[in-house]
Amino acid sequence: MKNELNHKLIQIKNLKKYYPVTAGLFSRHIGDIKAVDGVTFDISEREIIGLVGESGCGKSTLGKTIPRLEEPTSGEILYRGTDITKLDKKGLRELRGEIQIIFQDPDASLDPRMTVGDSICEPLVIHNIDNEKKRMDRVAELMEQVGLEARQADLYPHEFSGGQKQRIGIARALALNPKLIIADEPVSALDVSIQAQILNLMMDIQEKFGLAYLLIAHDLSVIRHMAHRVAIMYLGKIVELANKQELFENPLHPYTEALLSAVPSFKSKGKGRILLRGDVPSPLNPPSGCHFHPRCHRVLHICSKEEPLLTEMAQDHFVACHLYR
Amino acid sequence: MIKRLQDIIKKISQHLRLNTRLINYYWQRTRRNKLAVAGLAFIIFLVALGIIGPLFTLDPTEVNFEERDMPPVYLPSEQFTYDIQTGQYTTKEIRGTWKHALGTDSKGRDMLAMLVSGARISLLVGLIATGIAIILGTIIGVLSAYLGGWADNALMRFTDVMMTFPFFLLLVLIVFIFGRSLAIIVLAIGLTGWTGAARLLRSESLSLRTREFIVATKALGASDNRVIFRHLIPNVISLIIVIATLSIPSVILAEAALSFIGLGDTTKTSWGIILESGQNTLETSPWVAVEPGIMIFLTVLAFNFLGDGLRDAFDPKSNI
Amino acid sequence: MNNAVLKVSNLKTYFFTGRGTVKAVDGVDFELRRGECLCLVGESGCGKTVTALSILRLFDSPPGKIVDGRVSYDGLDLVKCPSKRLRQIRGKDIAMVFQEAQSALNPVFTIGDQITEQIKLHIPVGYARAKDRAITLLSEVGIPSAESVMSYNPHQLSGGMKQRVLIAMGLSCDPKILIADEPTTAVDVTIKAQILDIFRELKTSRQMSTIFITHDLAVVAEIGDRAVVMYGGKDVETAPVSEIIGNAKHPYTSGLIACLPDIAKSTGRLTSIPGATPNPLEMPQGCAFHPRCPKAMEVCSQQEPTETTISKEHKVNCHLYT
Amino acid sequence: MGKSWLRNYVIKRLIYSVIIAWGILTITFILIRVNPSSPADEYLANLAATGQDPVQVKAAIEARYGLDKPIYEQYIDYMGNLLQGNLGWSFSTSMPVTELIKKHWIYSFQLILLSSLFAAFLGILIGIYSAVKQYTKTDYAFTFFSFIGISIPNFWLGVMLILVFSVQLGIFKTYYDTTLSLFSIDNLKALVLPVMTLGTGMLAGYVRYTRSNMLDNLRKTFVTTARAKGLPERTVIGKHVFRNAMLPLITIIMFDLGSIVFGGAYITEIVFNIPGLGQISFNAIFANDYPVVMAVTLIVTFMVLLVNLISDITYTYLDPRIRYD
Repeated sequence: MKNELNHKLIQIKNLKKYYPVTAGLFSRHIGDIKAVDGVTFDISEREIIGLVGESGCGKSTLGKTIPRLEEPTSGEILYRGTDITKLDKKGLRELRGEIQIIFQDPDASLDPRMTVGDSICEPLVIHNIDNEKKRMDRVAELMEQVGLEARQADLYPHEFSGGQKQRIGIARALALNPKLIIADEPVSALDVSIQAQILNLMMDIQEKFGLAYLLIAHDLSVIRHMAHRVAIMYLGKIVELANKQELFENPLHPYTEALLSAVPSFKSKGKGRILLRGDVPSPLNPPSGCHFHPRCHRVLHICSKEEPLLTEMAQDHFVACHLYR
Repeated sequence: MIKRLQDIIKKISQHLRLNTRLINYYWQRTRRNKLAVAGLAFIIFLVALGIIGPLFTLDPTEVNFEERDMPPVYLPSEQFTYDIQTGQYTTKEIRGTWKHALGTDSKGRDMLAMLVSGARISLLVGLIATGIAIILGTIIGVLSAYLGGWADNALMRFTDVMMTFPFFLLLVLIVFIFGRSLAIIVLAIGLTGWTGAARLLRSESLSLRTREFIVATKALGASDNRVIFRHLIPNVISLIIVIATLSIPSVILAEAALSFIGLGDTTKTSWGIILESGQNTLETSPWVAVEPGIMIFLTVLAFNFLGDGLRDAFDPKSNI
Repeated sequence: MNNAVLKVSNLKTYFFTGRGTVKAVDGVDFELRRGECLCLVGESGCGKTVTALSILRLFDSPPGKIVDGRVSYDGLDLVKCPSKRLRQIRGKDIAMVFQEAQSALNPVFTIGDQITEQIKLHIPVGYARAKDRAITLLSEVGIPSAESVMSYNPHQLSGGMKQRVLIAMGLSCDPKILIADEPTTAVDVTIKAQILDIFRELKTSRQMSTIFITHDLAVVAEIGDRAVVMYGGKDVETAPVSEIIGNAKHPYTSGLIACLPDIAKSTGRLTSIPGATPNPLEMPQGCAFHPRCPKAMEVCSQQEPTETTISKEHKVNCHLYT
Repeated sequence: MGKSWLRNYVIKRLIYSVIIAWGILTITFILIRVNPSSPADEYLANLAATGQDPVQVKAAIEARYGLDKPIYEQYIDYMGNLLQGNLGWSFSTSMPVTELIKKHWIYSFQLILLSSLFAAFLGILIGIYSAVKQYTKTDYAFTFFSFIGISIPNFWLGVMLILVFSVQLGIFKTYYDTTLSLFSIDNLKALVLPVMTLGTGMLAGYVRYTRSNMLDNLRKTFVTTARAKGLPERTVIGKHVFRNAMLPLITIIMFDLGSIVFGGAYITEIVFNIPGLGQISFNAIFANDYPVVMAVTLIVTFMVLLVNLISDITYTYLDPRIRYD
């Protein structure tokens, strides 16, 4: 396991995605929403990396920027050494077979006017793989792999339940044998009893096909079960990045601490919880210095003035906080 | 362009053939709305009437002054006649005959025959003008949404100008200047009536473009063509059908209104033309104005019923 | 028993739709005791929200209708009492807080308008007093600069703030019972913690009786005193929270607990409940849970289980214990 | 921030409106001037009898009205005059266009105003009632009649009303009497049939819009909140639901106000022989009297744009969500 982790699949360097904001009579450019603001990390082969943050922190944008569904503003994304940001149309199409996405809302991610068989088959058609007959066999095989019956291929999405639709989304993502799957909150729209089914399925296929996952979530409990490494994001930046064990047992950033203690649990009963003040600020007008300082329970004098950099505190444990200088 | 169009039509029909089950599903949903079914039945009846009806009726153009102003069978009418010899007015009740079941006009033409051939013309006008308007509207709307940027801006500003234009005045101007032929009227209605469709289709396409299944398809590496023709267009087809169903009646109304103010094609017996001619004999033979009006009204009503039912059936949120 | 402030017995609320009858609530029994936090737990479509709405008859009617049962409050049957009397109870004696603060607040009125409207309706005070009271309430639920927030419209506030406004609105007439419908579902984790904290605070400071509706058993464990687990429109298990977490009897309850990814422990596969929640139009015969139940017996598909008493406080509807 | 935003918005819209009006005027000018027939033709028919040389007369008339100049010069002249507030001279009625319009606008205005008030008032009332009583017999009846109302051709309705009330029953005159003083009961009586003709379609439309908007809003959670507060149903419907349902209605009513000027009102004026702007522009088209056609187009366009602007501004005041976007 350890050995395999050393092969870097994706290396992201100083990635930025800004959305310009305009106002006034002549649509003057008055600022940027810095959805992703200088993010650096990498994903190894077969690794599950969890990306955690609250709504508006830019985690979904980051997920969409990697296969260039959103054009990055600057930075590099290396896939096995080639820079995705510099690929032409043809190269990009080929790449998109290797990196797939699973969405949060299983209902919206399937074309309501297409049978699910056609939906699962579509990647094969797009990339011109196999003939008609072989494709049908492959669709049947994929459906069985995600726990559906092959004869259901002729049905339309509205004839399935939420959990089944998510399985269909997974089958479609698997069709091209990708190396990386970006799963954007894959279970948060599902019922509790269905969530476990889908998470188990995702773990099974990860092992079986040797996939890497970028698992995006707002909740640390799902991440705890799935991920090898965890990155915590706040207002467009990664504030802490570590191995799961390390992060959960020895969280360094005050925001991580708060997130960990905020999750309701059978045991804690809310005792010793760190309660953060206020809400996540607007990414259009983030606070000065460390973006987290107005809500931080361990705030220092320097925090409002200077932005902390992501530095390695222990082995493979990175944190961006003035407490550890 | 034409090749592209053929391509679109081929792809759409291919898609429709594949999706008979989907069509069946929507038909089942439409069927629950009784008014929509009644509307559809009336439209089918009208189409049948327009196609084969003229085979069974008299010649609608045959003028016969002997039998002018004959009342329909359901309405006996009194006729004043001035006797030149005695210099007296006499009142005579005349009854309709089954030969002219719906009466005759002031030139003795058979009303039933005129209404039946009017159905053909009014439906054709409705279909062709709507067709032109919908095709224009779809191209402009979808293109505008997909291109974005300055092209979108230019197209939408042009749409705004056309929308602000006093529609009926424009129609009257065009028809007055270019001649009162049916072809000009159909073209004029088609070329001015696309703005609503363009707006609706643009906003629908814009919202579809950001839907996750479109993003998912792009993530699979699909080309723009594939996204537009396999996902975008099939998903706006239901909206196109609804817009078309609801704009046919307004086209029929516009043509009738033009005829009514004397800008119709008098060589063709559309319902509007019959109605216009009946307006002068309102006091003596009101049926000439009443009957085509009822036909227009029922047709418009039928299309409105059907359009409304289809809109509900296609709306995933509605619980019918 | 006499410390029960609200008693729901054999409540049945059906929805008569074009496609058939949805038995959203199909025979639910529970009581709410003074000063306790009672949790209604279940997945989507289990009828927990409709149960809450039925208490104050707030569901859409038609198509909804209470076909049977009683809701006893203060010597009154809320199911049958005249709507004028019910309106005096709504907002004054029993208040509700809804899940999506975004849509639960009227977008075209200011926060101040919406809170003072309720105060003036039930308490004979002038606008100035009502406004003072609203500001006090807003600060009590942790809204900074409450005075200026009064003139805001809902869209100017974040999701967490809106949820607080709703809670303040619910508290505005000092209700005896507060019904909260998933108040923590649509907000972020850190905000969720803040909201739960408010509820815990309220329990100690106001001694209020609360019905807390949620799908999240961890939330139940944290703030609930007793819980009613619901499935397919019925209450399947009723017990103190510690019993529910530690000694669940119904296979559905234990399944729910097992499949929850808990932050306290890591590793391994999650236990899952197979299948999907049933379609409300085609409820399975017998026990609604039997097609998904790992311990299903033959009798489960034929006969509906009745309530069995495990202990004085612990009741379960399952054939395993009869 | 709010104030300057509104000012910017109004300025933007005004500039935009001027551009649209210019576009419409130009299209109209081109359309009407490509017409081969000339306004002088009308005179020629009369003058032929007096034995004057038609070619000379035509040239003289065309020279007098500047019609002999190239079309672009005529266009520049027209626009130049327009900027100075000069709408030109009506050929067919031999009077300044401004005078002509001053004389006739009131007839259109009273018809449109009364019809809109009648339709809006009754339509909104029935719509609300129908929505509140959804699925009852009354609701079905109103819905059915509103379908009939939107489907009935208004010119035919006018003819039928004349047939029944004037020809058969003799209650009203078959035409509008211009000799009546504007603010008299008799004038109101004379307008009953025209207002019914023009108003029925609008009324039916408003019933449908009001009903569906009310129903949309009745399903929203804030209605349940309002009921949970203990508010009486009257307040819930009249305040909470209606205030929200009214917003889109304003746009529709205003849009109708603008657009019906030349749809229904035009034909209604012809059916009842009301000498309003519709009637004179109609005559002007047949007489090639382009300054009148241009002037009426300008007025209608101006009205439509003005009404749209007013409705948008009202909207921003009533819907706080838009104000700060």
